[in-house]
Amino acid sequence: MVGETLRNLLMIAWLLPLAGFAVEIFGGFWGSRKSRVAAWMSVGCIGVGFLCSLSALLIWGNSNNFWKVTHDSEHHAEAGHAEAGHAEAGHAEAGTDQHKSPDSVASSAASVVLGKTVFSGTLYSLARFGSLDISLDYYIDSLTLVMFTMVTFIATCIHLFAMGYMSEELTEEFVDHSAHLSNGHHVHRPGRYYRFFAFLSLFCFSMLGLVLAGNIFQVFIFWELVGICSFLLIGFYTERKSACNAANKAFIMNRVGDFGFLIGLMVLWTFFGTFRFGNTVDAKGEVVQAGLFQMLPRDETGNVLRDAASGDVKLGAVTAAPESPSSRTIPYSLLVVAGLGVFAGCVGKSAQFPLQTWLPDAMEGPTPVSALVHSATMVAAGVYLVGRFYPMFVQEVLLTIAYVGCITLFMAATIAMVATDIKKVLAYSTISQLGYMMLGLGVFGWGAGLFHLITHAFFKSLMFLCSGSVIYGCHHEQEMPKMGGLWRKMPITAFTMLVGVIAISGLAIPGLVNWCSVFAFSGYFSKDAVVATSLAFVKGNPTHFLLFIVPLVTAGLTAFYMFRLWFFTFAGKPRDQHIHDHCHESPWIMTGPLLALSVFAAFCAIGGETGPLYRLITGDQPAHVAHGIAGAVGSGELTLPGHEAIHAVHGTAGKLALIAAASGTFIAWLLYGTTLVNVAEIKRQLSGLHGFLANKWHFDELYDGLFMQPSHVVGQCCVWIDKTVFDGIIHASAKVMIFVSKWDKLFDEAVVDGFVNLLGNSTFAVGRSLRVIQTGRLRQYVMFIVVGVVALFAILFTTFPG
Amino acid sequence: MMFAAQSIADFFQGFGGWQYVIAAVIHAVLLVHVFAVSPFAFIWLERKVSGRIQDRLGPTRVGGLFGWLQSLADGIKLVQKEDLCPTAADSMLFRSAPYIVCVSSFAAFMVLPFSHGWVAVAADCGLFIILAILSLEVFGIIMAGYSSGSKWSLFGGMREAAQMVSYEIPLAICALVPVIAAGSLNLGEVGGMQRGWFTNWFLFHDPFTFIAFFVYFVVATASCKRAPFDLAEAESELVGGFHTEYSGMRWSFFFMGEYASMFAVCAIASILFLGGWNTGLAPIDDALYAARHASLDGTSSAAAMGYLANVIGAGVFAAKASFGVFVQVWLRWTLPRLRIDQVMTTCLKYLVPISCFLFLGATLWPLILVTGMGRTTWTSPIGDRAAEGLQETRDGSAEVSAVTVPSIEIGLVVPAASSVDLEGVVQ
Amino acid sequence: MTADLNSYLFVGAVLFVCGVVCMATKRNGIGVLMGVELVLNGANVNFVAFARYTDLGLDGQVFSLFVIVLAAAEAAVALAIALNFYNNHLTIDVDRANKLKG
Amino acid sequence: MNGESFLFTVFALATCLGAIAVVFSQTVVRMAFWLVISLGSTAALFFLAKADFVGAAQLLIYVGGTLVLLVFGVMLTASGPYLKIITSPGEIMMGSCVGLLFLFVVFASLDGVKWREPSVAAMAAGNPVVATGNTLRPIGLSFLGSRPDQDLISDGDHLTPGYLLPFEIVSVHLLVVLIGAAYLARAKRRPVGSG
Repeated sequence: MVGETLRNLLMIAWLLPLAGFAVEIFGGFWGSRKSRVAAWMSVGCIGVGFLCSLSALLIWGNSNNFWKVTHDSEHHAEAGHAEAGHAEAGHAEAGTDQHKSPDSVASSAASVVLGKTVFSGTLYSLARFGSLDISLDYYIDSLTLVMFTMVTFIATCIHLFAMGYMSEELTEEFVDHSAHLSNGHHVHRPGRYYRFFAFLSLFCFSMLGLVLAGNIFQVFIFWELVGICSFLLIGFYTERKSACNAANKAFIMNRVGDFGFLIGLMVLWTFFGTFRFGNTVDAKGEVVQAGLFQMLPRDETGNVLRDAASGDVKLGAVTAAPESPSSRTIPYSLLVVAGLGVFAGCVGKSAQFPLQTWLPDAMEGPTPVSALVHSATMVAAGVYLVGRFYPMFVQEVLLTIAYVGCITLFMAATIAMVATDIKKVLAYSTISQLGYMMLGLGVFGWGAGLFHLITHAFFKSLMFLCSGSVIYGCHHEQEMPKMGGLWRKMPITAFTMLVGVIAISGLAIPGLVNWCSVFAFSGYFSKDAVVATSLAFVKGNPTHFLLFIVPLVTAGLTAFYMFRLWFFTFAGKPRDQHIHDHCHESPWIMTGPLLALSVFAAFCAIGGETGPLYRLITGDQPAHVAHGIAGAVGSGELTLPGHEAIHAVHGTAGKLALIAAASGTFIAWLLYGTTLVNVAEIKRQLSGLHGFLANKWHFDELYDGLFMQPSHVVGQCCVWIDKTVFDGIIHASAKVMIFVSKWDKLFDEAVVDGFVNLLGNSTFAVGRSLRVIQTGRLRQYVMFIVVGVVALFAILFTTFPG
Repeated sequence: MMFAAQSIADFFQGFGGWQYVIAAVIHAVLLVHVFAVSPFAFIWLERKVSGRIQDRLGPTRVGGLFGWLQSLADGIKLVQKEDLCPTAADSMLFRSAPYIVCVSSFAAFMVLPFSHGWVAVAADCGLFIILAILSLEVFGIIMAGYSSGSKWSLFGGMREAAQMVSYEIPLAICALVPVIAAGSLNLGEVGGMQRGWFTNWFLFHDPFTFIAFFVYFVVATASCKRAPFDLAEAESELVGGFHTEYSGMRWSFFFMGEYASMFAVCAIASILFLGGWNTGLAPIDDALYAARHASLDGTSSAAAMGYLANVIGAGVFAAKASFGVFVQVWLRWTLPRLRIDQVMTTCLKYLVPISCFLFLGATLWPLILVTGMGRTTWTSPIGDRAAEGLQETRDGSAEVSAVTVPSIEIGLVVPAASSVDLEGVVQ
Repeated sequence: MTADLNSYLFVGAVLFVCGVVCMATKRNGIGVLMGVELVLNGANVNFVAFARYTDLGLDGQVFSLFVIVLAAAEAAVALAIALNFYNNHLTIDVDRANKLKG
Repeated sequence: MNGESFLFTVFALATCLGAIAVVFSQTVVRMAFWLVISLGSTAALFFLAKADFVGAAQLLIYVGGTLVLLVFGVMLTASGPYLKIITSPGEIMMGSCVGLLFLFVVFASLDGVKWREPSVAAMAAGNPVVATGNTLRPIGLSFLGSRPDQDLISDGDHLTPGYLLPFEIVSVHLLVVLIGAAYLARAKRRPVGSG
């Protein structure tokens, strides 16, 4: 029952934006371009979706007695962990399908048990190719619900914000000052207000579909839909060449990742025979086909079961039928390939190294798009998928994820330090934070990574909206060096931006409130969790010490560039008097969402790892996460930390991170908040480094040299071959043909034409002679008939006498 | 009288010897003579009526009661006249045309029942035959008009052709309206069905037959080219129309034919609408009916009674038809002649649609009655009368249709040729 | 000459041949039409004779009825054609209708 | 020679002579006159052959309708009084010869027909329904779709279908012809001199 209710609520939340899109896309035909109907419709759809998601979350909590025990969270977190461990052995065959396992039910009477409340099933079967069932499934666990609520809430806020931000499009003739025609004039075009909201609705539909998806193929479909929406929205100002290029870049970069994703899908299909996450059950509740997550059983150390002789990984029972022994195996290397393939898709989508370059360029889209698509949701989809697909990852993959995240977070943070475009700073900050999430996931901090995903979504969307508000107020000026001192002009924006900056920097005041060890905004808790996990990981595997050092340092860098941004923009004296004079605070429809988001950015993670949000996220965490994975002794394999290991280093990591953040903040204040230090002088002294960073580590040039130039060379070669070899062959054959056809012509004219002419002439002659009897006289025709009949009879009589 | 003899149809069928031929010739001669004489009566009638209408005495000089010898004198004069044939005429056609007119008019009497069973040819499709034969008359007139070699005649002939071809349509349709009510084309049967009070006449059968009677009478007047539809003669415009060049007996043949066809159409009207030989008074009709039946017993007195009853019937019938002729005469001297375009307009734009409407109404009438009143007729059920009429026909006619039984279904007679398979067929 | 099947058929044959010859010799368009009518009547005589003198039943009579009806229709159309022809050529001589001469 | 044979002879001769006269008449109205004689005699032959409805239809439609129409057409298309469009005597001779040849062929084939022996007696008797004459009602029933003449003489319960559909088709056909003829014959003013 609960499963069906949740499914229906989430389906409403999921499909409403699609209905909205279907109506809104015709807004230009049905209504005036000055009408806000499309926007209100869009807001209504996603708002109702938020309400549905929220009520689904509440229902889920009620059904698990979640809300009653928040005051005693510590105990139950422990109980939940214990229970999860207990259920581990029965995980493979018991299934998680729409019913709690018996022991869970039994224990939930005594105390709350989390982790066994996954609902999955099939919505609609699209097609069946042999045993491959392409269908729309759903897979609802606590992570799904949290993601739904987060996405719909942020999307609602951003929709509202966008109603104000995009109001310039409410015109029959919009003048795009950034796009030029060949004659130097600005582009004039009809406003596209309705279209923007239609695209936003389509995007929400795609993102929610991705979160709800119950099989990896469906994930892929919505993954691509999200990519298309991103393409459409980045290229919203399609007349601007930069926007077009950015849209293309984002799309193509994602395709590179999706190529890996497809390889992963193929491997999975080949060896597992299903795409579904959850079990497939028939009408009687019998498991027909085990889901992906149930087919990879792990031993008590958390490692996958491996065949002793070949090293292949044993798969769990494919079906519940007893006669099919669980004898299927998959080579360990291919399991790694599958994991890396799926992760490759996530790299593209989440803009990880080395596919990170599209995201800064994607800032060409309108700022609400940047906020929604490129900070809070779409790029989070990669992280989400890594989290969702966690049971399928083995240690090598996780290590790759960790290193990729590590490289990304550091590189992006360094670029962010020198960027001057307010949106670019935020974009690199986003990449950096996504790196944190990946790192957290890679070092076995499943909860930590996803925790950071949620908190980051709130404060990064907040900051993007704030930057949007600034840009709107400053009439589309994005360069920070031209701003400054804006907090007087736009106090609400400045204040909410400060909340976001503090949140992302991870500043905290230790021991302020007694029931919580520190008072801090959300960013502190989540980043602390990531850093703590990495510390625990490094303790287990000292060779990978960089995985702790780099994020710690980058925590300081984060604080530095974020406060740099804030000081640059809002504090100090106005650098460009013209802009300062004309800027103004945004209307309520834009500041309202800012305030709402700032509350969540500040307090959503309250309580840290014992708070409600974290427990909600980890409610259905994969079973092997809690205890970590012990590598075989002396084998050089990774040892992944369990909850106890992480908990042990939590205090240390928190203090280190706080110190790093505080020092970063201090340096930022020193450089940009005061006039004590001449920033330009520092920049000049470090011009080499600064140039390197300002050019984004020369990645664009690198890719140009690595891929573009070779492509050009190959292309040149092809052209040469084409022109000389193929054209030569063709010309030669043409000459031969001409020669042959000359002889053919002679034959044609003499023989064929002669025959045809003879035939024609003889026919003509016969017709000419027969023409005589065609007198055109009716009476003679009658006579002919009579004579013919008589003749016929005469012949008959003579032939058959009697 | 000649009708007591066996019919010519009987003669056709028989294998007897020459006596039948002789009998046929005798009766044909009698028939022709009776109807050669009757036009004289009608001519006299016309003269007297026109005289009275024009407020004068009419013929009185020749003698006889009311001057009846006038017609005889006319006849003698015509016989005496020279039989002219214009040089411009096509003499063969010119000479033969009056015969066609005369023969076709008189041939119509062949299927006309004068009383119960007194009919020369008791054909099932009697009405059809009589209409067909009457339609031949026009050919003679066209012939006469064309062959006279005179433009007056040609115009008359062409007018007649156009008029007749047009008026035949409403004539046939109007005649079919009572036929729908009766369910038979056999004039003897139709007449027999109307026995009883005059409400049983088809004139009063339903509103459509009532209207149809008057439409029929108008159309019949036109089809006899009687005034006000006498465009073919139109003596004030075309001198004499188609008979301008004729004289003597050939001229009189045209008029004998005209009066004969007047009588024929009025006789059809009286059979179809006015009860035929039935008086319209139930006690008298029933008595006559009983007398006719009794004649089958074979005794001479009964046969004489039956014969007498038939004579009375024939008299009633002749009286009704003659009254119709009188009305036509009356109309001639009352109404002015129409123009040719008015004649055609009257027919094609008014009479044809009206008659089609009447036809449709007559077919729907039983349905209307059943749904509206819950009964099939508003007079006495026609099924019973149909049965009696058939019985009467069968008794009276020597020629008995071997396989004819009535079948009654919602007030309409469904005629059936097969008594054996009828049930299966109908169902 | 007794009235039996063959006698009727002979009469029909005479009518038919006369019709054909009429069609073949008459230059007047209306005359040609009359020839057609004769031909149709020859066929009708045969139909009726077969209905009477064989056990075929009513088929012959019904067919001859259809022939009569269709002949009337044909006459109406043919007459309309003849009138058109007359309007166009100021004569009814069918020999003038030789546009299809080869 | 009984009465029927006598009458048959008379009317058959009238029919044939009328038809021959049609062929050899020169003016079209005379042709029409002889045609009336011929067709009227044909109607009489129909009456003799117990087909009184067909005979009446022949009289009404052919003689009363079609021929009047034809004569009407003659009058409308006559460019002068007693219009004669003379056929050359050679053509007439040739037509007559060919016609005679044709007639001979038909007669020869008629003579050559060997009627099936068992059916000769049945032929003489004819169909019982038709032989009794007065075929109006059987014809009407056959237009409604049942065939009393066949059903009476057939063994068993086999029923023969009638002519309902052809009847309906013919009625529609007549309507079409009516419209078509009206369309064709409507007056079209011909430009003067373009003859």
